[in-house]
Amino acid sequence: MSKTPAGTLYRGREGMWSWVGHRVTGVAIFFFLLVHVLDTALVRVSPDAYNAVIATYKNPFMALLEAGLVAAIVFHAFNGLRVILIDFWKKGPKYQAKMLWGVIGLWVVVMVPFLIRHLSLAFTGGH
Amino acid sequence: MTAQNTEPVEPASKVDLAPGVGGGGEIPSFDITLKVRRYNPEVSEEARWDEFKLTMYGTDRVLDALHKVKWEHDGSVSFRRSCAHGVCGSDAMRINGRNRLACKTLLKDLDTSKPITVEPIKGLPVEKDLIVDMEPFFQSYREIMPFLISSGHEPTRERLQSPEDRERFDDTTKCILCAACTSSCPVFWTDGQYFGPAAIVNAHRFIFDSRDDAGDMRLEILNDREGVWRCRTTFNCSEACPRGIQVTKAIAEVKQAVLNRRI
Amino acid sequence: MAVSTEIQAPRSGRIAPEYTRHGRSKGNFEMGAWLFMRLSGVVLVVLIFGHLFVNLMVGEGVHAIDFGFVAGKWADPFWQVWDLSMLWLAMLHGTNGVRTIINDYAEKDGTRITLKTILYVASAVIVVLGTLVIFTFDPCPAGAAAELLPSFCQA
Amino acid sequence: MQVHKYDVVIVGAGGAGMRAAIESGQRARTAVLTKLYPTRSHTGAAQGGMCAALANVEEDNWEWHTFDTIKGGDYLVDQDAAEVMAKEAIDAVLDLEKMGLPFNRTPEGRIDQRRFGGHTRDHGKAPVRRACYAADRTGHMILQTLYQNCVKHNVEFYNEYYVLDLLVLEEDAVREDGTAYKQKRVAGVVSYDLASGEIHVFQAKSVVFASGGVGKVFKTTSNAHTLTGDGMAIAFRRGIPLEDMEFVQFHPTGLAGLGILLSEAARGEGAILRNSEGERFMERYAPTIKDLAPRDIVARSMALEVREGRGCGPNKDYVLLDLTHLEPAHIDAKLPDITEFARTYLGVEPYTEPVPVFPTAHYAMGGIPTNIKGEVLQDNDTVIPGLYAAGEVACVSVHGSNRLGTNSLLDINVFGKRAGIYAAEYAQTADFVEVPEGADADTIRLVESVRNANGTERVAQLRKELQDTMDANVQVFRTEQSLNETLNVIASLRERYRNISIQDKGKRFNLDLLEAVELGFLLDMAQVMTVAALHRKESRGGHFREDYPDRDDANYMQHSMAYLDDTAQAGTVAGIRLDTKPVVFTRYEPMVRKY
Ligand SMILES: Cc1cc2nc3c(=O)[nH]c(=O)nc-3n(C[C@H](O)[C@H](O)[C@H](O)COP(=O)(O)OP(=O)(O)OC[C@H]3O[C@@H](n4cnc5c(N)ncnc54)[C@H](O)[C@@H]3O)c2cc1C
Ligand code: HEM
Ligand code: SF4
Ligand code: F3S
Ligand code: FES
Repeated sequence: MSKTPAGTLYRGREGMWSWVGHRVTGVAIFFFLLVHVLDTALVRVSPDAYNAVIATYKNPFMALLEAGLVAAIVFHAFNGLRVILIDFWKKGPKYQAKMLWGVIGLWVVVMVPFLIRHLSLAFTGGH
Repeated sequence: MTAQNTEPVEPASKVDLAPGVGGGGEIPSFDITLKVRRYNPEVSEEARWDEFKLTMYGTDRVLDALHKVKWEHDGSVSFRRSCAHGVCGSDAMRINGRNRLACKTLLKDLDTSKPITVEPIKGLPVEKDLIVDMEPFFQSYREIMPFLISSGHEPTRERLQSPEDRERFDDTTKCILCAACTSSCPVFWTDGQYFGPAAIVNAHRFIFDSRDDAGDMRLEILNDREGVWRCRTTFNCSEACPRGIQVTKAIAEVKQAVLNRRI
Repeated sequence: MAVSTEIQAPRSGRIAPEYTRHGRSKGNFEMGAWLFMRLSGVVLVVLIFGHLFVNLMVGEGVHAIDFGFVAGKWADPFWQVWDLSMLWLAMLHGTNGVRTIINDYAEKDGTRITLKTILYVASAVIVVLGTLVIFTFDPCPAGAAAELLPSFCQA
Repeated sequence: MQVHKYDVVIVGAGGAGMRAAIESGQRARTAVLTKLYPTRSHTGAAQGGMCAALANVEEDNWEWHTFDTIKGGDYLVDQDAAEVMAKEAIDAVLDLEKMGLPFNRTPEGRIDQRRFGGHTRDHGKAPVRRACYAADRTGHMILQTLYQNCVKHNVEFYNEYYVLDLLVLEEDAVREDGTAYKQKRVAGVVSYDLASGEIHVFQAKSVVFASGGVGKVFKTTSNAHTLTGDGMAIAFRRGIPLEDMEFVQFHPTGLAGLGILLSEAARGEGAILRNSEGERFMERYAPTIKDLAPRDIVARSMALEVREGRGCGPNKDYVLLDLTHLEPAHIDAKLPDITEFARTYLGVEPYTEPVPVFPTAHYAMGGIPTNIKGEVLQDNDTVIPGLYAAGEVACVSVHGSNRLGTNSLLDINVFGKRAGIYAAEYAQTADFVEVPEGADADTIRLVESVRNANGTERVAQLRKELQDTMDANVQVFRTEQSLNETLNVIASLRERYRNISIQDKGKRFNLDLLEAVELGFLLDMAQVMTVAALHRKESRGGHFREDYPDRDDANYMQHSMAYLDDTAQAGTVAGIRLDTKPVVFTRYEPMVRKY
């Protein structure tokens, strides 16, 4: 019903951008999950088939993708908890922006060790 | 010159005013570029940006700049305004990308080295330039039954209400129905069907009024596909509200009230 | 008298048809969905972080993942239940999330219904498939090369 | 010609209009026409409170309230009207509470009350707590509550419909004493739909004018841009007189240059006024009550300081409101709004810096004359059946020559309600007056002549010159000379007004066009005000003549009535006839007004 001619981008702040992030990561995870269930289902077909597909994941490019996925999940999870606190904790709305910085802080804290380990494994090659 | 005592002392009959106190010197003037988004279907279906170079003064607001444009440059620039000091809610618009009241936004608080952009609020049909159709907005407002409903017999004098009960909904009584909140809400932009924060704020004002007996009905109305559950806590509304109403908090309280009633 | 037409208030308190809301929804579905997103979210944090930790951080990380690894895990009912709840919760959570997004952006009834149908079918397929796989899974399928299987199959 | 038919048509959706609509809407088919969305009316800007002798916190009664109102108005108040207002004040407040207005409460849960200028116990013995309030947003709450109740009662609003003409016919009639006269009858109104640019005629049995004030004839004013005296001007142009137009209230503390109001409460809480020398000059003008002297006296003293060169700022054109000796915590608790306005609009921090202030045009005491039923008078005592007025546009006259703070919110509620009830009752028995063929012709001509105006004068420029002149000459101080000068300026502005041009020629939301039409109203009203001021050769309430500094009861204890009359001449001004109307006395004899 809105025939507003497109204007500039709305300059929202923490709340809006965290929501954009939450939405984008949510959809990304969802599509990954679809694929992930399908590939895991190959275990039902035969060990060879499963291993063949999983083996193709074991290259640096896929490792980067996986890292991105984990980054998305971690952000979505922590921000999800932030959203829940906004909804149920009395002071949630007041501290929403601060909590977002907390989410980002936690995200860094989790991602740094993970990336170090994950990428070093990926690039040095296991086996 | 400040009195140190807490006792209200009689102020001095005469004091030395520091030079420049109360705006002693020259009123600073500065140049700005105002970019106004223009749209007039009588002329063209296309919207466009018009730029105006203006010299403005110390305490001028965006509304003053718009007036200068309308009164001295282009009389066809159209926008609503009335009170000019932030109490009537006529001139919510998007200034440098954010919803504000033009009459409450001082030019000197904006970055005047870049053009200042002014656009209509988002999500409501634009009628002309900065004027949008407010009817969908008021429609949502009317739907939440924004009036006191009380059963039981009318007292002869006033209904009693403790100061604490009165305080409970104070924040949401401040709303001037300017639509800055609703038109800043990304969910409202999508299809315009969401009730929007302003309607919820005004429902809140009655739901938490101890004199009102129709809270359940309002909660029922807002427990709708287009009701409170569509809010994704993006806080644009709280940040846009020129009255400083804690809009998202009010919405959270209404959500809790619906939950508590149902469970 | 000169009265030519009598017209009703055009922009008054009456609800003009173009401003009416889509039909009302009944019941508490949206509330339930909202609540479920939050409850499932909390549980998912535990499930997913546990899953990621075990799969990616313990031992050799991703490199350790192969048929043997998966089979080894699912031999244990604990991980079967874990992964099953994760599958269901994540899929319901994700499906509902995407449903919201479709509702937000698909304005035309047709588009919306089509997209949602695709979503529900896809989700149902995935959930059923995943469930079947976890329950009917045989860690030591006959005829497979022994080195691919978890160590306990050798017995 | 598009014609809508209603029993009652209400012009204006401010406090008075909506209060009338709530009553009338429940009794008769009612439409409200308003040039703004109802919640944007200027009633929402009122801060202080609304008085009623509820006696919730201390002893009080409506007779004391009546006395204060009459004395505050410098005895030019019609005392029967003041009695009605003070008596019905109590119900007016209780009505609002029942409609849901969130008043501040006492610890016992009753409506709280506070002090306000000029309201006293027992005929001036001590200040009394009479003003009911909702924080410093009383007007906002009244406007919202009334709108809410209009929604509740499904009142039909025509938003952004500008009423531009009143349809009045004249019939031959005979008075009781046998003299013949022309009886005016009302058939409806003609309006302009802002969205489409179409002209709509509204036929109605009763018409209620509630279109608010005319503050925009002045440059410095607390009034909204939209308060251009439309209702008064429309009535005046149709031969209806205007009463007491010379009386305008100037509120002492408007933010300098902007006119935005800083409530009287500031001085109530201890703020004081200083000039450029840092002197607390009110000690000289009112040695006993100093800064808390009545509004007219304070405003005058401030203007005098500036005139004598002790103003502050680059142009030495304002004085300072000093709050710096007050504790910041106290300011925050009692005056949050004022501090916010000062910070936002002047960038002044009131904790540490005095705030630039200057008198600001605030309220028109005069307007369309009515009786206590809200019925409009076509002369001193002939009612125009079916035509009503209430609120700032009307003059009942409860404010006389100077309105007391909080009495206007009361006025709009009491007389808005009355007008609504009587208008609906009249409509139930009366018949429609035929709308003549081509009733909208004048309005179409007006609008089209402006739309097609291709002259050389800019509307904004003329308006600015008008406002500057009025500020300079017809503000707090007036003299024969300043007023004559103003009349000359207005005459030349009216001449130049014929040569205007506008740029927006379209139909949609053509505010350019309407600003030009509004300027026409402003010019008319400025002229009436000035003429009336010129002819009142005394000083009373808001009207101060330097050449006649005293009140002159012998010659001027009467209302002024200005008529549009082509055959008449008021001083140098052709086309205006000035008359007088006796003041109604019931029991209060005029006394010297001192506090
Ligand atoms: C800043 C400020 C503070 C005040 N504080 C107080 C206070 O504390 N206490 C107190 O008692 N009083 C106070 N007053 C005075 C009081 O608020 C006003 O006098 C009163 O609200 C006027 O109400 P109204 O209904 O007559 O007009 P308004 O509220 O001004 O409404 C006018 C209505 O008429 C409509 N209208 C106008 N022209 C047309 C037209 N041509 N066609 C159609 N519609 C039209 C407008 O759209 C509007 O709806 C204050 C005033 C101001 C400015
Ligand atoms: C890890 C733990 C998770 C938590 C704590 C969590 C939390 C949340 C919450 C609270 C919401 C609601 C947001 C709102 O209403 O504004 C949400 C939305 C969503 N989630 Fe999750 N979630 C998690 C995992 C997942 C997973 C695994 C998926 C994908 C399958 C997913 C997909 C989505 C989607 C698509 C949305 C909708 C986003 C929107 O409407 O903007 N989430 N999540
Ligand atoms: S809540 Fe705030 S932003 Fe929204 S309409 Fe009311 S005043 Fe405006
Ligand atoms: S902007 Fe919209 S999403 Fe919620 S928090 Fe405000 S209503
Ligand atoms: S003009 Fe009234 S809020 Fe800006």
